[in-house]
Amino acid sequence: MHEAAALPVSRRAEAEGAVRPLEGLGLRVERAGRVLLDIPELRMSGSEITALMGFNGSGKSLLLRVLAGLVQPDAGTVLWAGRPPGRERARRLGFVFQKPVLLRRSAAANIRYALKVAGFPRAEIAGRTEAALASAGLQGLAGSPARVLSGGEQQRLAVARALALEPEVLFLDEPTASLDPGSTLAIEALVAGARGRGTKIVLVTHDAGQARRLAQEILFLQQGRLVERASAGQFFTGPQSEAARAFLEGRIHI
Amino acid sequence: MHEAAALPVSRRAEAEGAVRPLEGLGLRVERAGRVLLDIPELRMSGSEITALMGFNGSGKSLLLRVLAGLVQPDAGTVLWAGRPPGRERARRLGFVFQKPVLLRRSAAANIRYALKVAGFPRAEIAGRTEAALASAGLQGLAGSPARVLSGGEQQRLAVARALALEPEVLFLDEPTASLDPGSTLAIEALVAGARGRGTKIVLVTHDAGQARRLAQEILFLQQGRLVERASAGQFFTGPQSEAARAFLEGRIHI
Amino acid sequence: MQDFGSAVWQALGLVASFDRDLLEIVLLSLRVSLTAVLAAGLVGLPLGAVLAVLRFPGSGLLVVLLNAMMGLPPVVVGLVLYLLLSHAGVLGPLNLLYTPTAMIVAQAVLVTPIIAALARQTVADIRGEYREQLQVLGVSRRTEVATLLWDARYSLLTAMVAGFGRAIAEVGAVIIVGGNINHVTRVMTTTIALETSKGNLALALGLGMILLSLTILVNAAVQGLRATAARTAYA
Amino acid sequence: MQDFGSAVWQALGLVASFDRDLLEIVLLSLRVSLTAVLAAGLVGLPLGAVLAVLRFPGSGLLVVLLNAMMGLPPVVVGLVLYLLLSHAGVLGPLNLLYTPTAMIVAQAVLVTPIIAALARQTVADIRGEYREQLQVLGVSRRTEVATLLWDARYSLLTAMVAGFGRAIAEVGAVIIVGGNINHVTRVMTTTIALETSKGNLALALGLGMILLSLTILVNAAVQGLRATAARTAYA
Amino acid sequence: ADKFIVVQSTTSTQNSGLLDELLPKYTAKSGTEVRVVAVGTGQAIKNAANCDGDVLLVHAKPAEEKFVAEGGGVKRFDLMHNDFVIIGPESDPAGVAGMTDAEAALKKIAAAKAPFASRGDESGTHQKERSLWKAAGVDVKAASGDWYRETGSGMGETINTGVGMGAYVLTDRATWSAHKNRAGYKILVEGDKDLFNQYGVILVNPAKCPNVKADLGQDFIDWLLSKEGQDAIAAFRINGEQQFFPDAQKSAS
Ligand SMILES: Nc1ncnc2c1ncn2[C@@H]1O[C@H](COP(=O)(O)OP(=O)(O)OP(=O)(O)O)[C@@H](O)[C@H]1O
Ligand SMILES: Nc1ncnc2c1ncn2[C@@H]1O[C@H](COP(=O)(O)OP(=O)(O)OP(=O)(O)O)[C@@H](O)[C@H]1O
Ligand SMILES: [Mg+2]
Ligand SMILES: [Mg+2]
Ligand SMILES: O=S(=O)([O-])[O-]
Repeated sequence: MHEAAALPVSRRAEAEGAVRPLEGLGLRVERAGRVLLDIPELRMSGSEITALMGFNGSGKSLLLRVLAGLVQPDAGTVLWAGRPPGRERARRLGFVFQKPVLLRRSAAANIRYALKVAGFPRAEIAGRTEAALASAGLQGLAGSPARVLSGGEQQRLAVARALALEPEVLFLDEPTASLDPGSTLAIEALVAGARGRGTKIVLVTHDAGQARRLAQEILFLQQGRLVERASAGQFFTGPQSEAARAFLEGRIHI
Repeated sequence: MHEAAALPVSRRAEAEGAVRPLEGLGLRVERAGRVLLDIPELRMSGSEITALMGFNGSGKSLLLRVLAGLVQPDAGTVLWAGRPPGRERARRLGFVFQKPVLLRRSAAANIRYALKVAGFPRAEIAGRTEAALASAGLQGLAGSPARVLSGGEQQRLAVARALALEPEVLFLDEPTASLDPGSTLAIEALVAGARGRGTKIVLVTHDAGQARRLAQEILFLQQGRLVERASAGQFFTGPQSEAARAFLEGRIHI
Repeated sequence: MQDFGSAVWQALGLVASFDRDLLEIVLLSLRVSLTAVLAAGLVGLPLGAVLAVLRFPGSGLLVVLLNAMMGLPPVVVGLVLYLLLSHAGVLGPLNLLYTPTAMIVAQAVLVTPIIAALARQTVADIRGEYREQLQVLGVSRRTEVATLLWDARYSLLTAMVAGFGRAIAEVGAVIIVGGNINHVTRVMTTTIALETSKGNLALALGLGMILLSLTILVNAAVQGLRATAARTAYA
Repeated sequence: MQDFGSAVWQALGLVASFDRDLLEIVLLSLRVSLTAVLAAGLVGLPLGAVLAVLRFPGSGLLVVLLNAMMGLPPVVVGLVLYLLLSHAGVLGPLNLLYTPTAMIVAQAVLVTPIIAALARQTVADIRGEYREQLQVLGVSRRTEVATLLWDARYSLLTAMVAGFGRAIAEVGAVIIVGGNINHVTRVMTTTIALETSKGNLALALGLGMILLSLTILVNAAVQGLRATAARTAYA
Repeated sequence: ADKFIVVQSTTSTQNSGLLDELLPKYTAKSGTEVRVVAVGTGQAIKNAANCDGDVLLVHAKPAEEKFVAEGGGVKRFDLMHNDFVIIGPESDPAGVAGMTDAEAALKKIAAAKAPFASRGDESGTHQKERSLWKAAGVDVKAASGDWYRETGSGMGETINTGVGMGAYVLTDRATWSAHKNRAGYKILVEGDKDLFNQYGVILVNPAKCPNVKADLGQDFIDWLLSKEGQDAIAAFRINGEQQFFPDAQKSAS
């Protein structure tokens, strides 16, 4: 198993842009009497792209929400660089939901809004918006209402919006599920670029190829439990758990 | 190019379950001054699975809506078995949207509702609902509110609901985009089974593997225009248009 | 200013003394307004939903009219009903003038457009999400209306509650068709108007407080219902 | 029954004769009610949105109270304001009693809870969709409220229109704090009440028709604005 | 005019049209605008007691005298009188038409259990009606909700209601004369000296209410009591019939 370097977490380290691990301790979420998440210990490297994989309903999206502080777990704590992610952390957070949520504004206005809220200097906003749209191939649709864009265009817009914020931590929930093959590769390149600039990325994907191309670390969930944690190389060549093997072989689980 | 057998369309032929072609003549849709769809002639075989492919925003979802009668084109006519699809056709139609729409009810109630509306005999509804849920691996979630299901579970529920209606024509808009590999194969098997029972299926997908596994006929759209129509074998081995080649090679389009 | 303090005392005193006349008035208020709101909901909710669902020539105009009818002046509604129900009117033979039934009708007329207009907006909002799905299921207009109403039920409660507020607080229409007749058609608001005209401002205020407390109780009951109602399968 | 026909004639006659007094009354009605609704919207929309956004101990109770306040009886509001604004009251020195300003305040008090309660529901509905996205963007509560109000603006118009209907049709509160003084605080509804008490039922009805036509015009203008408003980027 | 006073008044003076006739004359002469707030008797006195008016003009003598005695007003002047009448439907189920004895007429109405609409609002009119019932020895309280119907509203509204239910109504003559919703109703009983209806006018006490425009208010009262004002009152006609009879010479009480 791959182990992220244990870090003495300090403001200094943070300020220097050192790697920031993402941790979860004793995470537990129950709803309607069903245990949806039960992860005694979770540790992600701070510098790599971590892919979260697992069957539908295994709790990937829920875990992302818990890690991002959107869902308060019934038990357990989440630590970003050793500290619980407070409200002020939102400015350092990027999140692309499985179902992108776009405001009732134009594509460009959606990005402008996010930049403004994040406190980017007024003078930079127009330029950054334009660049973000172009990076996602949406130049031509800048003025279109975001909510009439095609499914794939919406997803690209959501990714572009999250990346435009240059977050420290970026959660991507199946960000290319609706993209055509070329767009998928283009978005992957953007994601890899963000990692290069020091963003910690957690990616949910069902696309083994994508995980292999992008991730260094794989977490495999089954029924809300973390059943495997491995480096990408190890995971795709020799998965340890029967569930992960079944998953990768596309064995019929339902 | 593959040509669907030209059919003398008649009520008799319909009653006998003969193949029913899907046609579009002079279809044109404009919005906000942009031409979104411009297809002088469209003809799909009545017995095969037709895959619609194309870059994001090329008009696939829009074309499905036009064919299903959900969007009235600015010009042109749609013919199902030679006749425009009227309101009464709804009972013969299945449609899975790119973003599934589930009612604020339990998973089971969503299927029951559809069956009731379609006029299935009361006595059969419980049994059919159970079978549909099981086919999509959702037995355990029958009573869960549909809208708290995971993204993949929701998509499976939407597919199960459409298939439960045993429609004559079934439109599937990226029905496995959020599914894990095993579920994807399972759903593909269900779709293939429906075709075996005589359902005409039009499938939008970005997954070339899926198109190859399921479809006999491929339509390739680019910027609202039909640029290629071919049998699956022909399309994947030697696409005629430059756009389709770029698409299949995953060339960066954005 | 001592009127405020005095009002509180009078209200408490009235409630404590459990005045028979007051009880009669309170019960009639509740009976009239709750019945009127139920009737208005029975008409207004489907009407609003139908207007949200159907597009036909003139439907835009109808929506404008409906929205405008939220501003029906109670006195005018009262007058029209008075003219219809009076002995000289076409409905005179029904002998409904100066009965609680006439008051119920008046309030229902006032409240129906409110519930319908608010329901139209609420249903239109949820319909944005449901429309195409219901269409592909081949749902009839009638079923579509029923489905949208059912699935928006928790939001629609606010429309009903707004209608109830309008009804229970209303005085102009009920005083004309009810006549504010002691022991027959006297309700809280007409009593308050009467005490005001007598210059019994503190008593009027005290009655107002009682009325408001009643309204709060009704709302709390509705809210409680909403919260405890099996929200299973609703998300 | 001839009163209806007679009412139509009187209404037409009044409009045709372009009565100066009538014009004055109509303009005051519009001025008072439009101002009151704008003021109520300024307070009620953010208030409703804040209640939709914030959860705190007692927020459920506050929602119940707000919903109940849609049933504030106009006479009671009028009385309370009267006692405050009266020369014997704490605000007496402002000399606002029997002025249009007092009427505006009275209507605003009545209408604010209506707009707030309806806005709360509308904003809560759209927030179900936006909440998590705004949270990950690190939006402050204040910005969240502003964003939700802005993005729900077309639906919120219905709340504003409901408030306007309530205000323009209202008589109980304005007659107490305005006094229905000829040429000073006489509005359409108080005129209708006055004519009714004089037994001029046809004239009262005719005035009611004119009032309703006005309300329809205002609603049509709002609807027109909504339709022609650049709906770009809104879908 | 920027000079104005507020008069708290009951509805009969306004609804009958009397004030519409008087006030422009006074304003033309004095340059003072007179703003009338017409409400129920009790409310008018209460408003005046709260200093929300400069002049009080009502018709409930005992209440007016109490108001002055408590320091709310400076002085009460008789201004004018008219009379009360009993109106009823043409069918006249109790057969009181033409009677001049109010007490007897009420007795007949009670005996016939014919519907009677009472204002039931403690107004001057209502107080007069109650004293008549008392004199007639009828316990109307027991009949309330049955044939005796307390409408709890103003004079005009009570007439509307009475007309709507075919009930007898006691009203001041002026309000009835100006009332348009008559539906075949007629004055059935009139002329009893018990049906006398005295109006008074009072300046609100500036010693208690510093905001009161005592000079302007007193000037208005003086004018009403002057020959000019009294003549104007006498000149007011509805359908050619005099409605109010000036009687200021009896002076203050
Ligand atoms: N109402 C509208 N107004 C303006 N543009 C629209 C409207 N509806 C759709 N479009 C545009 O039409 C184009 C085609 O949309 P469509 O959803 O059909 O694409 P698609 O081929 O399904 O794409 P994807 O693969 O992303 O799902 C998109 O560029 C979209 O922005
Ligand atoms: N509020 C809730 N109440 C009950 N069950 C819930 C609730 N929220 C989520 N669930 C359940 O929790 C499970 C995990 O959901 P989650 O969305 O995390 O799955 P996922 O791994 O992201 O799946 P997918 O691959 O389909 O996106 C699902 O089975 C879902 O039905
Ligand atoms: Mg998920
Ligand atoms: Mg699409
Ligand atoms: O003065 S009255 O209000 O009794 O007409």
